[in-house]
Formats: sequence, C-alpha cells, structure tokens
Amino acid sequence: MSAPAIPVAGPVRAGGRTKAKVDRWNTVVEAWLRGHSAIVYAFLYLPIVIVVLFSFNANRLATIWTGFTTDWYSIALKDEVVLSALRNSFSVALPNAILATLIGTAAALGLQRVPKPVRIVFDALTYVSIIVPEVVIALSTLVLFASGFSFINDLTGLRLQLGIPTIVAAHMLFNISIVLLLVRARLSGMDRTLVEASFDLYASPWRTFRQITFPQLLPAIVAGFLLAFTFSFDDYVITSFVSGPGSSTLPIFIFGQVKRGVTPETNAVATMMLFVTLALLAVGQLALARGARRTGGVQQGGMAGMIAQQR
Amino acid sequence: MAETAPADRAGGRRGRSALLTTALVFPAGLWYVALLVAPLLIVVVFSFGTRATNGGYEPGFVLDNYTRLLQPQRIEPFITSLWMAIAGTIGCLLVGLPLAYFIATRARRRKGLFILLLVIPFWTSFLIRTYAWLIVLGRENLGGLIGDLIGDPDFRILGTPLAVLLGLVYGYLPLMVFPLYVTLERMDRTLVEASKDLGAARWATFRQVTLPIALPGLITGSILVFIPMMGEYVIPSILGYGRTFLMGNALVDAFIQTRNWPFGSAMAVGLILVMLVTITLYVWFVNRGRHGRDVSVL
Amino acid sequence: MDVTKRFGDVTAVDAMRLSVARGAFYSFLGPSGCGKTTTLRMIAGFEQPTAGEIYLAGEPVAGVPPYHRNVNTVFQNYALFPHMNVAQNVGYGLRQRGTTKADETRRVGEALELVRLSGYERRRTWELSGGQQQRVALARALINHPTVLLLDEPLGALDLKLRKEMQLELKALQQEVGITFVYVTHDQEEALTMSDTIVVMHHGRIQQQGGPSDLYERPVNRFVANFIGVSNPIDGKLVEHDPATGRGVVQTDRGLRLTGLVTDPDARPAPGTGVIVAVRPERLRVEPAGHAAPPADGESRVEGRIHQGTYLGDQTEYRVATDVAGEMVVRRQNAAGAAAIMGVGPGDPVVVRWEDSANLILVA
Amino acid sequence: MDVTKRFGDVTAVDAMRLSVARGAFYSFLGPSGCGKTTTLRMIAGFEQPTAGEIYLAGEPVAGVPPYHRNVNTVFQNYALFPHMNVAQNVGYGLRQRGTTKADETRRVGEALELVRLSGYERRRTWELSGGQQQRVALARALINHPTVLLLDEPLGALDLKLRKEMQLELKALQQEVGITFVYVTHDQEEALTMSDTIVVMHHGRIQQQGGPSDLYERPVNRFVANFIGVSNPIDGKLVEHDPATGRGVVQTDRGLRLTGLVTDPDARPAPGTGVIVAVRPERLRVEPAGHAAPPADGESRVEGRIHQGTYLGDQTEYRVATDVAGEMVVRRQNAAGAAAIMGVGPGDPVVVRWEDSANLILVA
Amino acid sequence: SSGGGGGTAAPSGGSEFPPAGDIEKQLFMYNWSDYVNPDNMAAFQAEFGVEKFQYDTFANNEELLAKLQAGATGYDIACPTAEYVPAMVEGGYIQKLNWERIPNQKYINAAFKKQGWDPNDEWQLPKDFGTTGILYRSKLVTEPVTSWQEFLDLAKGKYSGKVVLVDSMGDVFVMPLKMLGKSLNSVDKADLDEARKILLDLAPHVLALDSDTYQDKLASEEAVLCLGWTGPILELRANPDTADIKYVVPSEGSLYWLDTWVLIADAPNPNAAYAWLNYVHDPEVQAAETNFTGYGTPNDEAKKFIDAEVLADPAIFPPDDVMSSLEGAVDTSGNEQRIDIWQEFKSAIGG
Ligand SMILES: Nc1ncnc2c1ncn2[C@@H]1O[C@H](COP(=O)(O)OP(=O)(O)OP(=O)(O)O)[C@@H](O)[C@H]1O
Ligand SMILES: Nc1ncnc2c1ncn2[C@@H]1O[C@H](COP(=O)(O)OP(=O)(O)OP(=O)(O)O)[C@@H](O)[C@H]1O
Ligand SMILES: [Mg+2]
Ligand SMILES: [Mg+2]
Repeated sequence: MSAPAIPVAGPVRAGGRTKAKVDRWNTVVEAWLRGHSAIVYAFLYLPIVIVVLFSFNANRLATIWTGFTTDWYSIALKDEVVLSALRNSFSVALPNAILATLIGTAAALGLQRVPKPVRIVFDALTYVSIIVPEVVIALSTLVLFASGFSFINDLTGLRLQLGIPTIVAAHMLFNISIVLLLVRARLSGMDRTLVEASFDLYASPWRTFRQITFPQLLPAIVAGFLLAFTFSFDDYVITSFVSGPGSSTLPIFIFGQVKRGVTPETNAVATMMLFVTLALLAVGQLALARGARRTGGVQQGGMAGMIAQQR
Repeated sequence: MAETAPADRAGGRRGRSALLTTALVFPAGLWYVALLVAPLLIVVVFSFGTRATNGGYEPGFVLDNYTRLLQPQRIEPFITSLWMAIAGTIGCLLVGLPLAYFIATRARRRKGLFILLLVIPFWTSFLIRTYAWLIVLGRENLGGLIGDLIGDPDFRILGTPLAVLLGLVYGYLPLMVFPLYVTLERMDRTLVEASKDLGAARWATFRQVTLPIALPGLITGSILVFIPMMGEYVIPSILGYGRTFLMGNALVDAFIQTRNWPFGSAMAVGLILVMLVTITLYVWFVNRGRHGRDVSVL
Repeated sequence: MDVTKRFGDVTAVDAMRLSVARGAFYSFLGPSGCGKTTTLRMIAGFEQPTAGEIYLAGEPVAGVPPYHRNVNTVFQNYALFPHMNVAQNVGYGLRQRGTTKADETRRVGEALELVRLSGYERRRTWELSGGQQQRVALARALINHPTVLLLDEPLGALDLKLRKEMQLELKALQQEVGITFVYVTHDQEEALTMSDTIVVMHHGRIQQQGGPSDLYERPVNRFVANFIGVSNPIDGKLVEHDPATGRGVVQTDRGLRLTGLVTDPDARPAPGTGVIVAVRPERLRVEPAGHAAPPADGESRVEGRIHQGTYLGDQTEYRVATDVAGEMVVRRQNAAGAAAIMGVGPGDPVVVRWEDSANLILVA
Repeated sequence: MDVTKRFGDVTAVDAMRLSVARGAFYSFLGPSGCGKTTTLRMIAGFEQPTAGEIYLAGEPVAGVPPYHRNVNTVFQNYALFPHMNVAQNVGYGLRQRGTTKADETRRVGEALELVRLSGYERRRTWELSGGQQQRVALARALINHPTVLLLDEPLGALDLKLRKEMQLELKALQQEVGITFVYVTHDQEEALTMSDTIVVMHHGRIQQQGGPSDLYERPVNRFVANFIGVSNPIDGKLVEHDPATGRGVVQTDRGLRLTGLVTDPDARPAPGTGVIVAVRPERLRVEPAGHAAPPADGESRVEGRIHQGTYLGDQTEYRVATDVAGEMVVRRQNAAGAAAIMGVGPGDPVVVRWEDSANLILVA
Repeated sequence: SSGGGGGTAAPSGGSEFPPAGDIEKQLFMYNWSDYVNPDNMAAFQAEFGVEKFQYDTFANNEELLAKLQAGATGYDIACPTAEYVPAMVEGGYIQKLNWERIPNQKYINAAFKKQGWDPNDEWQLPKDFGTTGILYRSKLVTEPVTSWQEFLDLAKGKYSGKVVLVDSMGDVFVMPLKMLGKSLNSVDKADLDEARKILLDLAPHVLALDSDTYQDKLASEEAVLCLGWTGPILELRANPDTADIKYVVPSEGSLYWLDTWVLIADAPNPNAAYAWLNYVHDPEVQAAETNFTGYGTPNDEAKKFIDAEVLADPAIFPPDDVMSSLEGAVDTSGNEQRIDIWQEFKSAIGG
C-alpha cells in the first residue's frame, strides 16, 4: 500500500538504500548457520566413521590401513570374553535404566509435596552427586562396599561380593539424579489445570496420575531412561572399581584391549554396539511415533523430540 | 454426591498423602545417603589419615594432606584444569550456541531429527571415539595436512593442549546444546520481532534480546560441561599424550598409581569445595538484577 | 454460613453468604481480582475455605475432594487433555465412574450432539477452533449431569461475533438440560444477556444480587451502578427522604434539585448525607438549545454543549459538557438512520432532559 | 499495486490494494483468519509479499528489514522484554538509534507521561496489570514517532470495562500525536467507536472500506452487513432498479414487496436477480397486534409473534417469529426504563413496522 | 618331594599329579588382558572339567591392588608384577603356596627364585618376565643406541620431540638412576635429587607419556625413540612397515620385571587354582604361553618347545651377560620424594 501524503521519513529512505545489502544479510547469516552446523555434525561423526572404517582394517595396528577384511567381526563374535562383556554390559545397563527411571521419577513427584527444607537438601545432594569426580566416588564406593560386605560376611557368614549388583547400585546414584532433574523440569512446565480438570471429572489422584500426569511426563521419563542406559553402558571408571569376578563390562574389556593398542577387533565390537543401539533407538522411535499418533503426537519427533524437550 | 463425615475423611487423606510422599521420596533418599553421603564421609575421613606403607589408608588425624595441596606442583595441575575447563566451556559455547540456535529455528519436525543426530554419536564407547581422534588428528591425516598447509613439517595437534581442548569440546558438546536449545526453543519469537520492529538489527537483537533470554540455558549448559571437565583425565592422557596434566589425572595418580588415598581424598575434598563455591558465585553473579527470575542451575 | 478465603494476607473472598436455587443460571460479575475464580474453586473443591462451610444439595462438603463432588467445571482455558481426542475427552468423566464402553460411546454421542459437534469424535483437540474447543469442554462437563456446573469466563478467549453466538447457545442449553449454572464473567453485557440472577462482587464481597433489570435499574451503590452500564453520576446532598415510598430529593453541589428513588430499600440515610444521583444514558434526551421542548414538571433538564458525538452503528453516543452536571453521556438509538443524527455536532449548545423516574439516588 | 501473500497453498492476503492517508485512524476488521495480521506483518516487514509491492511514504519497501522501516507495531501479546524494566523497554527503540542517555531518560519520561504511567519506570513488566502492560507497549512504539503505528488486537486481552476505557484513550492519543494508526480487530463495536476508516476483510480480500456510518448504513454485501451489526436478511428477487437513484424494488420469496436502496453503487443487477433485503434491528418497531398504527405508505410491515424478549439494560431485544420474513431481531432502547417494556411478552401477536428507507438491498 | 615323571610331560601331563581334593567346576582369574593363551585355557577346562573359567582383566597392578586393598574378594588367582607381592603379603590378600601341589615348579630357573620380593619363595609362582629398555626405529635412528646416556643425548638432541616414555614411575626412574650407577630402587635423597635434574632436563623433549599405545606412535613414526617394554616387539616386527624396530637393554643395566601367579587369600576354588598353576607350567603348555604372549618364560624346560625365532630373540630372552646386568624392582611408589619428582616431571612435560 502507499501513502504519498506522508513526507519521506529518514529511516525509510535509508531502508530503500540498504535494501539490496539487507537481502544478502539474511541469506548470509542463514548460510553461516547452516555451514556451521554442517561442520559441527561432521565433527561429531568423523570419529564414528573412522571407527567403522577401521573395523574392516586388515592390519592389527589400528592406526595403519593395509586392507579390507571382515574377519574381525567373526573373531569378535567368537571371542567368549567379548560376548560375556557384552552380556554384562546389558545386564548392568538395563536394570539400571529401569530402576533409576522408577526411583528418579517417584522422587521427582514426591519432591513437589515435601516441605521446602527437605527439597533444598535433596537439590543440594543431586547437585553434589554430579559434581563429585568419578574417580573419587568410585573409590570411596568401592571401600564402602568392600568393608560393608566383609563386615556383614563375618557377621552372617554370607558370601556377599562385588558383582553386577554393586555396579548397578553405584551407577544408579548418578542416573537417579539425571532422571530426577529431567522429570522435575518437565513437571514444572506442566499445565496444572489439566490435573484439576481430571479431579473435577471424578478421577482419583492415582487415576489422574495414570491418565494425565504420566502421559505428560513420558517424554522426560523416556529421555531419562535413555541417558541412564547410555551412561551405565559406557561407564568405565566406576565400573572398573566396583566390578567383581565375572562382571567385567564392555568398556572394561575395551580398556584392557587398548593396553595393546586399539585393534580392529575393538573397533568391530564398537561398531556392532553402535548398530545395536541404533536398532534399539529405531524401535523406540517407531513405538513412540505410533504412541504419538495414538496420543495425538504430543511429542513431535518421537524419542528425539522427547530428549529435545528436556532440560 | 459427597459422602458424610468429611472432616475425618480429610484427616485420613492427609495422613495417607504424607505416607505416599515419603514412599515416593524414600528410595532416592536412601540411595543418596547410602551411596553419596556415606562415600563422601569416607573421603573426608580418609583425607585426614595417612598412607599405609603399601598404599591405601592408615587411620590417623593429620593435616599434611591438606598442607601438601598448597605445594606449587600441586597447585599447577589445578590451575591448568581451571584454564582448560574454562576454555572448554567457552569452546562448547562458541560451537554449541549457533548450533542450538540453528536447531531451534528449524521446522517443527526437523528439530527432532537434528537433536537425534546430536545424540547418536554418544551411543558408541567414549573411549573408542576418543581413540578414533588419534587417527583423525594423526600426522598421516589432519595433523599432517594442516602441517603441510602452514608449511611446518613437525606441526602437531596431538599432544598439545589444543587436542585436549578439542577432545573436551567434542565430549561434552551435547550437554551444552540441550539446555541452550530448550531455552531458545521456548523463547517467544515475537520478542525478536518486537526488537527488530524497534530498529534493532540482527546482531543487536541477538545481543540485547535473544542472549539475555537464553541465559538460564546458557548457565545450566556451562555448569554441566564445566564440572566434568574439571575431573576429566582420559582425554588429556590419550589426546594430550599425558602432556596436559589436569586435576583428574592428579586424582587418578594419587588414588591409583601411588595409592596415596588420604592425599587423593584431600585433593578431592578441596576440588569439590572449590567447585561448589565457584558455581554458587557464578550463578549468583549471573542472576544479579534478575529480580525474582532466578535461574535454576540444573 | 459466611465463607471466607485468605491467601496469606490477601482476602480473596470475604464473609460470603449465598445460596443457589436449583436449575437457575447464576452469574458472578466483577472486575478482575475480585474473587470470582476463588469462589468457584471453593465450590469445586480445589480450595478449602479459610472460614465458613459450603453446602452442596444440603450437605456440608468441607474436605470432600473435587473427585467426590458432583460438581463440574468448565475452565477458562478449557483444559482439554492434549493426549486424548474429542471423544476420549468427553468420555473421561464417565470412564472414571466405570461406565460400560458401549454406554460411554452412546452418551458421548449424545453429549456431542447437544453441543452440535457430532462427527468430531476422532478430532484432535488442537485441530478445533476456540469455539469448538469451548463446546468440547462444555460437553465433557455436562455429560456427568452435575448438580451444579461451574463456568469460569468460558467465552473469554473467543472473538466478539462468536462470543455472542455462544452466549445464546449456552443460555438455550442451560434451559434445555435444566442444570444449575454458576457462570463467572467480567463482561456485564454477557451477564445481563444470560443470567437469571447476577451476583456482583467487589473486593471479595457481594455488592448486590438480583435479576438483570433489578441490577440495572436499581443498583444499590456506586460500584454496581458504575460497573453495570454507564451512570452519569451527579454529587449532591439528600434533603428529603420518604422511607415508605423510597422517594427522595437531592440538592446537588452545583445547585440542581433532583427528585428520584433511593435505590437501596434498607438505607435510612439521615437528611444531608452526601449521595450520588445516577442517570442512565438511554434515559436522557438531547435537543438543540434552540427548539427544545419547554420545561415540563416531573422532569429534570440541564444545558450544555456537545463535546463529542460517536457513531456506534445502532446507536449514537453524545458527550455533553454541562456546567451543573459535568460531562454527561447520552445514548440515542439511530431509529431513523444516520441521516437523522446529524442534527447536532460538536460545540452546539444543547439541552439534556430526563424524567425524574430516571434519577437513581445512591447512598453508598 | 496489488499485494498478495500465500503460505504454501493458503492465500492469506489476496490482491489487496489500499492506500492509507496520513494521520488517520484505520481499522482492519474481519473474522479470525481473514488475513489481518498477515497484512500488518507485511507492512511491518516481518513477511515479504508473494506478489505486489508495498510503498511507505512513496518508497517501495520490498526487502527492507523491519529495523529499517519507520513503522512500529504494538503486538497482541505486547511482547514486552521480560529482562528489562518499564523504562528500559520504552527506551529500547531510542537506544538502537544511539540517543544520548539523558535524552533517552527525558523522552521515556514524556512517553510514560503520555500513557499515564509516570512513576512506573523501575517496575518489572510482569508486575503490571494487562492494561498497564498494554500502555507500556504503546509508549515503547510511540516514542519512536513512527510514520505508521500498527496495532494488532491490542485490547484483545483486556476485560470489557478496561477495554472500553482503553478504546477512548487510544482514540484520544491518536488525535493528540497525529500519527497514522493501523488497527487490527475483530470486534466491530471497537472498530466503529475508534476508526476514521474501517477496512472489512474476508478470506484475504477487502470487502468494503469507508467510515463507520457508510459501512453500517450502506454495506455493499451480505458479509459486511452481517459482520457489522445484525441484519435481518430477507431473500427475494429484484424486480425494479433505477441505477441513477439506486432505488430498487424487491419481491421477496414469501410474497412481500419491499422498496429500498441498492447499497452497492457499482452494481447493475439484471431484474430478477436473487438479492437480500437487510434491515437493522433498531430501525424496526414492534407494536401489539391489537393497537398497532394503521398501515402507512413509505413503510413496510409484517405480523408475527414475540418469540423471546431479552433485557440488555439500556436496550431490550425482541425476537419476533414472522411467517413472511422468518425470525426478526428488534432492538428497542429502554428510553422509559424497564417498566415500559413489559407491554409485550413471549407469545403475544405483534406487528413489526419499518420505513422503506431502512431496506438495504444487497446484490452480492 | 617332587618325584616322578621328569620332562617327559605330555600335554596332558598335568594330570599325572592330580592335586589333592576334587577340582571345583569353576575358576576366577584376575589378570592383564590377553595374557593367557586361549587354547591353553580351553584345553585346561576340557582336561580338568572346569566348566566356568572366568577371565577378568585389570589395567594395571595398582588397580588390582586397590581392589584387594579395598577388600574385594571372589578371585582365585591374580597375576601381579613381583614387586607388588610384598604389599599383598602384608595386606594378607594372598596365601602361601603349597609347592607339593605344583610339581611343575621344578622347571623354574633358580635365578627367578628367592628374590627380594619373596626371599623364602613362599608366595608366588613366576609367570613370565620382561625388561625395560629402549625401543627405536632403526631405519630412522641411524646412530648407535646402546646406553641410557646415548638415549638421553639423542632424546635431547636430534630426536627431541620424538620420544615416548611409558607412563610408569618405576620404569622411568630406571634411566637416570642407572646412568648415575645407582640402584634403580634407590630412595636415597641425594640420588633422587640427581635423578630429578636429569628428568626435568629431559622433560621438554618428550612427546608423550603413554603406556598404552606407544607402539602405535612408533609405528606411525611420530615417535622414534621409546623407553618402554618388550611387549609390542613381535607385533611391530610382524608388520613389514615397522620391521625395523629394535630393542636394546642399555649397557648401564636396567630393570627386569617378573609377573607372578598368586593365590588369593580366600580363593573360592583353591583346587582348580592349584590345578591351573601346575598345568600352566607344564613345559609344552608354558611354551604355548610364551609363543602367545611374547614374554620370556622362567621355565627352562619349556624352551624346548618354543618357536625358534622367539627363542632366538634377544629382546625376549636376553643373553646371559645382559641378564646379569638386570635388577629386579621394588615397590617404591610410597616414596614421597619420588612422587613429588614424578608430579613435577609430568607437569614439566606439558612444557
Ligand atoms: N493462589 C493464590 N495465592 C495468592 N493470592 C491469590 C491466589 N489466587 C488468587 N489470589 C488473589 O485473590 C484475589 C482474587 O483472585 P481471583 O482469581 O478469584 O480473582 P478473579 O475474580 O477470578 O479475577 P479474574 O477476573 O482476573 O479471573 C486476587 O487478588 C488474587 O491476587
Ligand atoms: N506462517 C503461516 N504459515 C501458514 N499459514 C499461515 C501463516 N500465518 C498465517 N497463516 C494463514 O493465513 C491466514 C490469515 O492469517 P492471519 O493471522 O492474517 O489471520 P488474522 O486475520 O490475523 O486472524 P486472527 O484474527 O485470528 O488474528 C490464516 O488462514 C492462517 O491460517
Ligand atoms: Mg478468574
Ligand atoms: Mg491476527
């Protein structure tokens, strides 16, 4: 539209002049953003590509490429140590994720209703549990377990010892904190009136939780579950300390391997791991996508969306 | 219709809800007490003990462990870590902020995808990925390449603080991007429009509106990456060739190589305290003048 | 009993006593922050009264949780469950009481029928327009046949055209189902259009309650007179008052002598009390000073100049600056179309006349 | 030039041609989704037209970013910066142009003065009521002396009482500063009250533009007639039409013969075209069938029964069911108070009369 | 006491001396990774009916010790380096060996017995040994490298910045102390002060402190000189590109380390453990071990069955004169002065 009546105002003329320049600016900035992000993603994936690549390296010295082979996969798959390490990793990570998610979520819900001082203490602890360097917590936890066990064993003649349960227990500390944080963040962002509406429609607190609160929290819970799983699946320090006979996990195996230099076998194992987890992710994604469709796509982008919505 | 005798029903409900609350919070509380408070107490106790002849802990009450902390060669790693952690945090910010902004400004569906792409790499063993960098940055690859470009035959990335920095940024980037992304994503777009409408160009708008509003996420992110960086030791020993000697390495040396647990504990206690203080100060500093709008740290 | 609710030192609802007749349409009318929502929330059971006791159908309901009260609410923001479709939302209440699937489907169908949304069962809540969402919320509440239905500014979010339509719909619906509606609004036109009884609140206290015309024609105090419609307030002193008939005479500060009705039947003001005389704009007549009708008795008249004339479509609003009564707002219906009203324009001297019966004497 | 904006396959604004005179108060009026905001955003520079060119003060502004346009916007949700206090918000625009601190403080003071918020400088935005926030947003825009000020439903969030006050304030302010206001609303009363020129939009197209009375008394088509006020539409066929005077005669489907004005001056309908006759409710008179005035010529009349009478305070609305003209809405001002209107009640037979001059013949 | 069948031990020979008590169905070993020949493990399981042979790995002695010190239990056999044995004895983490049940120990060369770490030969059964020395790429380092002195000069001179040291305090101190002609276990203040000078002198020229992947650095020619262990030699040789790798034990003498089998104090499966300890030192079995690990065996009888080139490799089986110049290590990790120097050295490397 035009308003010839109005005398040309300065800035507008300036606008007229800068018009071309401005157009470029928008595109330039956008281009820069795209470029930057592209590079960052490359940066993130480069090592992965290398790992996958070198898992096909004929040379046992990972650093030098001599030729293509798939032997390492068959070797890895035959290697009993690898397999048991794999089994252990799962039997550590899975219960861990489940328990941590349960306990963390419960706590997050409970913390809404506790008196302020209690909440403050809890926050502080959550906070510290993330600050403490892993080595420290690892060693002190080991000491705690060991002395505790020997005490109990002497007392009761049981033969409690380090093993998968101790690893799970130790990992859960950190994982509970993570889940707690995620779920609380979500809770605080939740629309309170939905709960009231549900009460108003005769739903008891429990039913309200099941039908309203829980679905709303699901994103946070799933994200927490995934993070917990990843953490305890990939943790070396704590695990190496509190592991017992027959409970070495994949990272421990890999660390031992590394003593002899990263071999293509380790790469092969890592590659397989990657694809296993990717498969899990895909499955979860599908499940959520379906769930999303059913429950109305509240969570866009499925699992990713869920994680995306967090923190 | 409402049942009768509401009063005692109410009373009963109150009792039950209290019970429920405890039931909900108890397990987590138990965990914190058993596996955080107790171990930390052990650490504190240890920090006053002495090293047994063959390593480990010998009960006792001495302060040498703390006094030893103040020796120059003990302070040095702390300073180095401080610098590295700060540099790393800034690095994560420089890399992560534009990325978060990019993702946050994509179409609804794409966002999810980009976030997912961000997570996937972290499904492979951290160790393996770090070793992969050895190859990437190796002389026969990137390192050499850059070397040739700048015409310096024995130019190296590996074994330099730069490599460690890169490793740190690589390792902790998502912890920075997530919170940033979330705050940017939730931000009211019309604020940006309002700013432009009032004559602020892109950069001015970013500086005066977007950034201040993304501040909470920025703080959360910085802390989430800063803390673990202080305790990091695998990255420096692998990518840094053990030439960049950080707090984490010092701790590991004390606890494992020389098995001087009391001293290690003292170091840990010191570190934790310092971090708590720094973070509290940092948060307080950033929250200044944001009346009533406190930034939650985590 | 008198119900009171305090939040810290804020008294949201102050010693409120109110009983609601079955099947009637009640409105709580008042400015923002006057305690309407709080009252509603206490009835629904989301808040507990600080003092006093609430009875539903004769039962005291203190401590009875919302989910045991046979009361339903339509929330201002509708509060539809985002993860459920329309049918699931509407059926929610029934499911809680364990209705059979078949029965639920049937009744949901009926409820949607009632709010003219048949065929929307599978829709996602966010695929609905504001008006439609509002109807879903309504259906979700009505399907439970509550003894009382609470509505908190249910039309606040809709645009004017839609709001007017929904007002008629709601009213019709209420008459159809015969459920007691307690309706919160701060839009007096809305309240007037829909309500059997209007409860005007201010600062947590009931100012007046009654039918639309009672409130408009017999406001008991300044607040009510002002909040509902426009009152042209004239300050003065009561010089005469006959409690029997309620008639009173007021000597205004600027020398007018006005006869009218003391609206508050219980008021026994001493002669000389400062009062306000309010006159509704539609009761006023403006005539060009030149050919104004001669003074008649039983009517009041003041002289002034047109200050502003605003065309409102079906009406025209004149603001007349008078010496004795300040600025007076006059509304005339454009019964003869725009052409007719051009008679007077800004600055013209005019006479404003009105019958004494239009004088409302407000003591409080 | 004709400006068009498409989002994918949605055409938000369709071949729009409009020029805005300086210092005037323009309103865009239309139902939700008709393209008002989009138009505004194109003027402000947040959207680029898909086709066509926008001129500001005679300059084409395609590609000129918002921050180089001398246009300011008051956003519907105010969009106040949460991390700045009132003064900082208001001064924002000045700071961008590098005004000196002192100068800024002074002008911020003046601006707040203008919107009656002096003394609120240090307040936090979330400590303000809706109305106050709205004023801050206004001051923040006005302080830059834009050539055009765009307002997108600025009063949408306020409650009725406050909204009415703000309407007057805004209008006064606009006259005071003499800046061109382009005002978006979907509330026709608002538009009528404030505007010099109203632009009625529908489906991204301009339906009609003109002064309040033009639109109300000469709506060119059904949409406008319906959207602004109530029209009692009667279907019929045009039997006579004199393009010179615009007078036409309509034979309604139910056997009425109505004389009236073809509102669209450009329309040249062939005799026999289906048309609609619209009559504004305030132009109608209801009288008890018994003692109705005898039929006079130059007027139309139909018989019917009162279906519903709603008391609206200053007016009463009757819905009369007639055989020949369907349900007719009649509005009478309660010029004589409630007592007077009790004359007729639901079910009573009545006669509805109106002058032919009230007949609006709508061709489109 | 150890009577009977002499060297004519068949691969199944272990069973000629069925250990007392019946053998448990499982065995828990805590060991370095890839440090036992899987074929032997399989054979052992088959022969003694041990269904579960659990092989867990630790990354370094300290980790092992830390575990035991913290009271971790459940393992039968561990494999510490000799100098850590006293600590374990002291802590009571391991039990005395009953030689009656390990007849094959008779094959072990006396030179490895009754050493400082186990004067009365009660606690540990030698597994295999290696030396700390100098690795270098002969095709790049043409100069002669025969002594610590030469190593130091080259490191500070021509090959500055191409030098790797293993990240192990004990091994790194060998160089300065031997150069000074002191015991590599010296904790004498004066000696250590001297050593400190030399180390800090070397620090700026060091490329990396790395016990894990130094062979990669040598292979990629990023480093050409290395103070390290014999471990990776075989591997590097096997690869034509890196076949020029050389290993020397410096003339001033150096450290030899001995990894030993120990029996954990509360071993849940002692019989299986003894069965293994005896079985692993059956000459042919032991030979297979050597061929697999590439470390020298103290078991003389086994040499008969070891691959020729392995046996001939001076890096693995040093000639006697070299052997005589070697000194066993003592755990000195408790010495504050060493620790402080080590810290200082590490920080100094950062440059
Ligand atoms: N949870 C609360 N805590 C403290 N004060 C409250 C709370 N809820 C309401 N109030 C105060 O009580 C008073 C009444 O609030 P209420 O919401 O009932 O007003 P309202 O009539 O509903 O206003 P509106 O028309 O804006 O909804 C207000 O002054 C409000 O500030
Ligand atoms: N960014 C967009 N992408 C796609 N469609 C859009 C977009 N913005 C607006 N539209 C569509 O363009 C049409 C006009 O939108 P607009 O916001 O201008 O309507 P409006 O008149 O402002 O409505 P309201 O009164 O509700 O604000 C609508 O149909 C809307 O769905
Ligand atoms: Mg309210
Ligand atoms: Mg809009």
